[in-house]
Amino acid sequence: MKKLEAIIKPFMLDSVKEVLTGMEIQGITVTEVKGFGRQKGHTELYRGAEYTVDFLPKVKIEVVLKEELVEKAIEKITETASTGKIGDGKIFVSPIEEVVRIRTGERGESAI
Amino acid sequence: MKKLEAIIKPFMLDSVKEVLTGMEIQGITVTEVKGFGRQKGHTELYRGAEYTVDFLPKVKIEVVLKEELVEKAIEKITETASTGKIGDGKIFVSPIEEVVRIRTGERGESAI
Amino acid sequence: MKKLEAIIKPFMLDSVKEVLTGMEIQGITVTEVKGFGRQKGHTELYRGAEYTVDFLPKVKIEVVLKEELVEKAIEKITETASTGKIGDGKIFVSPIEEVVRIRTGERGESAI
Amino acid sequence: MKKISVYLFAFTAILLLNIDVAFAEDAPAKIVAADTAWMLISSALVMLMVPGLALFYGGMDRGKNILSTLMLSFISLGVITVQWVLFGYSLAFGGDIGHFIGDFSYVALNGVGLEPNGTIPHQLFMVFQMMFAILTPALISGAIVGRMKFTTYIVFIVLWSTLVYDPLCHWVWGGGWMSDMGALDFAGGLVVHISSGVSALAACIILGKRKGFPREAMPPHNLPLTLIGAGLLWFGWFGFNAGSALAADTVAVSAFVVTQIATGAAILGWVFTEWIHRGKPTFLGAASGAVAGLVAITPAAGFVGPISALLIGALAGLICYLAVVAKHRFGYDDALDVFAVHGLGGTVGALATGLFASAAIGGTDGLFFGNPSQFGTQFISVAAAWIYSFGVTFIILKVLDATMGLRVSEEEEVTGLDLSLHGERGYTI
Amino acid sequence: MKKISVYLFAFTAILLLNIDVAFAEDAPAKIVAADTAWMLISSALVMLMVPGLALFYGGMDRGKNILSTLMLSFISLGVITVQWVLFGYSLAFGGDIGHFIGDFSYVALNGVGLEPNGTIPHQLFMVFQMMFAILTPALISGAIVGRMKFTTYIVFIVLWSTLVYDPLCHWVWGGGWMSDMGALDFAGGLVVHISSGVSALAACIILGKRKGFPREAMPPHNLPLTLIGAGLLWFGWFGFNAGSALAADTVAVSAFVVTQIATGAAILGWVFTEWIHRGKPTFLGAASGAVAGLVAITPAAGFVGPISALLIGALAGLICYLAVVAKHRFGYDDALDVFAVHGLGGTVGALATGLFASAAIGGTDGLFFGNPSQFGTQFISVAAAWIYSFGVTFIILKVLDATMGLRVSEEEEVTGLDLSLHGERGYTI
Amino acid sequence: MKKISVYLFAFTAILLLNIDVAFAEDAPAKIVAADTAWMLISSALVMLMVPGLALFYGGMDRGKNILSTLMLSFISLGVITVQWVLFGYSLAFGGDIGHFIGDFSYVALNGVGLEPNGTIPHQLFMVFQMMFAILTPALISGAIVGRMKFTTYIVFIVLWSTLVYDPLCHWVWGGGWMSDMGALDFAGGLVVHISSGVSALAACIILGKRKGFPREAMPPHNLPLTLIGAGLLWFGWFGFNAGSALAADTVAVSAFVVTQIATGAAILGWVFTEWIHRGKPTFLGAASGAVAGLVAITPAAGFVGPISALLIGALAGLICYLAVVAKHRFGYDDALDVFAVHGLGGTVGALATGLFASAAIGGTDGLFFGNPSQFGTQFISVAAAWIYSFGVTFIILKVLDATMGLRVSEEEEVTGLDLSLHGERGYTI
Ligand SMILES: Nc1ncnc2c1ncn2[C@@H]1O[C@H](COP(=O)(O)OP(=O)(O)O)[C@@H](O)[C@H]1O
Ligand SMILES: Nc1ncnc2c1ncn2[C@@H]1O[C@H](COP(=O)(O)OP(=O)(O)O)[C@@H](O)[C@H]1O
Ligand SMILES: Nc1ncnc2c1ncn2[C@@H]1O[C@H](COP(=O)(O)OP(=O)(O)O)[C@@H](O)[C@H]1O
Repeated sequence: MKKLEAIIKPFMLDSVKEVLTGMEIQGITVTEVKGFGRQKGHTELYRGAEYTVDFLPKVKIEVVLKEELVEKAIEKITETASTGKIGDGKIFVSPIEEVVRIRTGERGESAI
Repeated sequence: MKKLEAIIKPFMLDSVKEVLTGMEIQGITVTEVKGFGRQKGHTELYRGAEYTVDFLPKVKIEVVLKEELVEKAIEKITETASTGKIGDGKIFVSPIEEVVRIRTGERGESAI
Repeated sequence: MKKLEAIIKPFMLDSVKEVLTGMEIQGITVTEVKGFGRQKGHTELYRGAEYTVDFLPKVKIEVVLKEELVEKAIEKITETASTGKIGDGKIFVSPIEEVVRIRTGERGESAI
Repeated sequence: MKKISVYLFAFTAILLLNIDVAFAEDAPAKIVAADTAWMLISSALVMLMVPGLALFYGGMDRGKNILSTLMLSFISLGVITVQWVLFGYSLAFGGDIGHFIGDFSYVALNGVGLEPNGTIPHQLFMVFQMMFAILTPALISGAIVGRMKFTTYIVFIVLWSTLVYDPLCHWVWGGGWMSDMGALDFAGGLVVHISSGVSALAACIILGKRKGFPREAMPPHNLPLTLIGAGLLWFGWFGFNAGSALAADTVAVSAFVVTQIATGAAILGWVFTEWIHRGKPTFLGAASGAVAGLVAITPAAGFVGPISALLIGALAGLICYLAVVAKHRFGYDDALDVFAVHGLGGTVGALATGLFASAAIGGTDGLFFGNPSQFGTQFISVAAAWIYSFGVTFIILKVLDATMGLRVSEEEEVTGLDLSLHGERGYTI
Repeated sequence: MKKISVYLFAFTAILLLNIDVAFAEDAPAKIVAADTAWMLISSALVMLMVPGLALFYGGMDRGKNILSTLMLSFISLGVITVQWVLFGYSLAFGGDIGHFIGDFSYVALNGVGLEPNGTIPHQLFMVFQMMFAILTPALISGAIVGRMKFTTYIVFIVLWSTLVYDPLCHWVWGGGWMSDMGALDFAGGLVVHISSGVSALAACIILGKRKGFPREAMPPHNLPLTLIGAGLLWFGWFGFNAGSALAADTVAVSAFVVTQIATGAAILGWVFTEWIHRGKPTFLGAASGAVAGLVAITPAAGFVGPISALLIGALAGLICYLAVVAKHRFGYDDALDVFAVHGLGGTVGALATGLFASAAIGGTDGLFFGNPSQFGTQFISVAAAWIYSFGVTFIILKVLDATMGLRVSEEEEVTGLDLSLHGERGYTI
Repeated sequence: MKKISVYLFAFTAILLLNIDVAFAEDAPAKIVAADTAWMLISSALVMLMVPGLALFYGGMDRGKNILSTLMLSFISLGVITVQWVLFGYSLAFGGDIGHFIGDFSYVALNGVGLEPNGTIPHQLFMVFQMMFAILTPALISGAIVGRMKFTTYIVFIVLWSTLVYDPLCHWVWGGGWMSDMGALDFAGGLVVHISSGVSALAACIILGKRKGFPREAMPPHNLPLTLIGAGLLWFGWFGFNAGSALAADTVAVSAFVVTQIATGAAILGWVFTEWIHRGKPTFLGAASGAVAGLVAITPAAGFVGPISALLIGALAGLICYLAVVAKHRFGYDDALDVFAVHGLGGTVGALATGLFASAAIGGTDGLFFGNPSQFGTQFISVAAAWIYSFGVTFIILKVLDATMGLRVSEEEEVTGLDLSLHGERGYTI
């Protein structure tokens, strides 16, 4: 089992959620994060003073899924969340050794 | 060393924290997240219009711990956070290769 | 590729960001979290009643980077974020199997 | 003849002048524009206290119940406005029946027109009093936030207003037995604060504690809202207290001045007591102290002088703080401390009126000015207001519990009433 | 001789007394301090409605546009204050030209001094009216939040004020054709609410929908702000309606009382309709109902009695709720429902004035009191206000669209106007 | 004989009538109800400015200090109310000692009763002035938020009020040397704004910068709060300025009107300057501009006409914006720009009064109306207020620094004062 962490632009959340649920993916966890990267921040004004805000609002989507779904999910997310502009974000894939469904105590792939 | 990520219902946080600290677990990191899963969202009203909110407030608990504690922690969390109702959440287990305590620079299990 | 997760004190964020970008690190994702650990919480007052707040505001910094940068990054973060006082936080290192840049579809180290 | 005609004329002229003067001073039958202006704005000020109260309470409650808490106050502006028009005003101020309640002569505001009532139009008096009637049940809501059924709450405030507020109002201001007895209650220490505060105690005992209380911390979710509320309450209270003079006269000025002084002193009373007790001066303490001071001076305004007000205020801050702390001993869950602040604050004020009242200010002396009997009168009226409010509220709620049910389900409570009862959330920031 | 001198004296004395009395009662040329006091505070109250409106709207909008939404109201306090001083007041209240518009006699407040205008100084009348002129364009802003260019908006409100508000104001209150015709509009049902509400409809049609509407949910981001706004609006509205009597007299009292009653009833009207329709009583519904009631009673205040007000309010709550629901059928994106609440609420009120007006209250009877022609007059004035407002607003916006452009870029809209237009964010908590 | 008696009578009658008239117009010894009504509400309005200020400041500060910032203003309502009752009023308005300070005749409000003082009861004058005394130290707090010890702050405002405010107030309004000299300060440009603004400068220099300033960005944490504050300030300012007429007369109207006009113009002055300078019109700029305009018109209201007010406002917006920008050159950390807005805004207003004052409005001409000496007088009074305020504040703070300490520990500052000093947090959403 793998975990996909996709850092995307906030307004892409709904579309990405839709393509994922369109696959056999049943669960998603979303966190509001702030990102710093190649995309420049913006300047804000405060009584005539200008200051730079480096961190931009991003959304992190975490999905744990079976190995066989990984490639397809990456593809779908990439397709959907890409605007072609810098700052579209990243997907990180990492190993998950065990999954437990709290309600039932089920383990492994059936618990996803 | 392993990381447990438990996505649970927000009002379970205090109880879960208690059982974990009741074991030899000394540190916990908590994040407010929004979850989407088998549990249905709810409808909200806005001036006579009804709309569905898919994402439900959840809490993510992250604990890094020694391998030998993993099973017990899973058990305790499962026991405590389960209401038997859909949406109780998941536990994900993943490998941690190194831990560093910033204050002292200590590494490995003693740094947890 | 590895992921470093550093849980640090909030007011250290700017300095840590600076040392990381001073290395070849191009991207960082930041989350506001609440931490529970050896560091005691504080008491708050509510109309003459005192109650303890266990969870302290912390910041989680996530950086995905090439293996060869890991040691240096750990060192820099440890140096910068350490005040010598309890509660300075932890760094967790975990494996990342794949990285995808959403904008271009690039994979692997070049996508970081 | 000429002589006579001269005298006659002089007499007539003097008579005319006298009539004119008399007219201005005594005649109840002439509208004075300045008094009308002052009572218009005073009525508006008291209305503003209702959203003020909503915010004061809302900020102290948890975020998942914020809208529900605001709603408990706000809906009173709808429900009691209509109740008052239809029959509430009549019960309170209609023709006296047995010194206990008004008759139905003013039902649907029949006969309540623009003719003078004192120096202001009758409808203006009616609407000023309406604002008090709206505010009072809203005060109770602070005790029962987070767990009461909204439907039952609406029925409750209609019944409570009809069976508790309207009679009490009649007793004190509508020509009932308390005014006969000479009890002093300038702007509603008994009618508004003791009635709501003691009823709040009954309500939170019957309703039971919020799930998790007192184990779980329930810190205020947005204290800047509470400041806005406190500010608007204070501002509006000038209309409440100084408006109760029903004229822009020296009584109004005196009431205004002591209101300000007592409130300032009560801030210090609460904050310093807490500072000594807990080691820190809290912002919520300052805001709470202000409200405690406003409550305590309410019955006394118009009867006491500035230095008495200073003492009453400081005392109210101290006592209400101690009452809030003591709550935890007794174990009832008066969520936002309505009993401690309004019930006890009102009691402090009503009794203090019997001590500090000075004939030089409002025509009646209290114990400290040589008239101990006034303290006795005040004591009786306070006791009566406590017993009546507690008893009738208890019965109303027991009946509602048996018929409609008082509490929401546990799941609704845990989810938060905003979502479960109103289908809304306070914040989507 | 002596006799005569005595009579002469008596006569003179009586004459003097009479003059004095006449002076107080009839002469239009003397400033009355009580009326001045009331109109000063009323003017301040109407000013407060502008920040009140900003908050009412701001709380309902999304967090990324909160400052932008506040700004659309707040900037009107700058722009229209200056417009009104320079020429707006003159266009509305200067010497009549063809019953359509005022002349330039009062440009730069030339000739608008402290001499009496009725029983208050002329400048006081001017500043009271200024507050109305400021508020009205701000009302429109609720329809177009989240997508309009700020520069264009500023030009728009100057043009709209000059070409729509000032003429309408002249027609109704400045001696224009509507007042000649006998149309009743006590405090601005036509001038303020229909004009802004119908113009809002035109504006949101021309401007187009917000990106994502209606697919994407756009829930209110901070409803406690909306409560603060509703509270301040209600409070300020007492100055708006009762202040429109221009004196602290019984007309003001009557207007005040019906304002309170209609608003209370409208809360219930909206909340219960929604409760039946959707199964839950919402807080936003209560706040919206209050505003609907305030709007609907605006033209009727001063002309109708308390029970009529109760009916008008309840009806307004019901109708405005249904209108808000119906919006989704028609597909325009009136973001914060300005048309439904102000356009239709104002229409309900203006027509209801033709039904419920009673000569016993304000000198004119409506249909229900035996004078059907008044309803006809009201209908004509409503129709004219609709057509004129819609038409002129349509033309202004089409011209601005062609010249300056109306909408921000898609990226600016997605980012949120706070950051993209103002370089600020509402919250950094 | 008869003849004589007739004449005698006629004479007496006429005398009586004359007295009556004289009474109404000139005699200082009769309370006028309309003036009382206006001053009651004006006093309430100025009180409301204190929570308004708290919110205005609070919204601009960082979230970790929100309650602390609110508290600095709010506590003044407690502390200065008591100070004013006990001796502050006496120092300011007691019998004159050497044109410098009042004596102790009014200590504990001894002798301050309900008898007329002008056309209002003495206590009403006292309480109206009390509100000014409360607001002024709270204004200073904006400069020192986030780093001052609360205990020291309380001692500071008592000392400052006693040693700076009360004397200055006496100089200008209590019969001191500035009023002798003919300096014009209608509602407190010198007494309130220059005194607090210049003292704020002294305070932030002595106190030092906030940790991290100016390297670290410290953006406002909740600008909607700032809007609420600005709205309440503006609303309350009508009581502050128009109430300073102490009567509901044409002077009050004139002061009201120019207050509105200058404020509107100042919004535009600030916003357009910023727009040109930084490319974007900010919401905070609009709110700040409003306050700058209100400050600048404060000394001038009652003395200048509408078009002068338009110019003064626009100028104030422009100058205060530039001053805020210039701050960064000088390097002191006036956190919320009290010096730029109140110190310089008040100075602009006080000097502009010497330019724009017109005898036709307030009885005195300024330079532009042919009386250059008035500008000189204004200049001297401004200079004196600057020097006195800066000097005495400097000494007070140096003494407090040496005795109690001024600053919190670095850890407390980093944690935030809400938690470290008050044991509370603003938000738990
Ligand atoms: N190495 C990294 N580790 C963690 N997060 C990263 C990393 N690189 C990028 N991110 C996240 O992805 C977001 C987008 O990255 P950015 O460099 O701006 O654009 P792009 O993805 O188009 O190259 C960043 O804001 C940050 O949140
Ligand atoms: N595959 C998944 N990946 C990430 N998070 C998940 C996944 N499945 C569930 N979750 C998280 O767990 C929560 C509970 O899941 P849900 O399907 O509603 O109920 P249950 O855990 O009882 O099956 C979700 O709201 C979501 O936050
Ligand atoms: N085992 C752990 N798992 C997850 N997070 C931890 C763990 N231990 C510590 N933390 C995080 O690190 C923070 C600091 O830890 P703490 O024990 O207070 O101090 P120190 O790092 O100095 O030992 C905690 O607040 C928590 O967020």
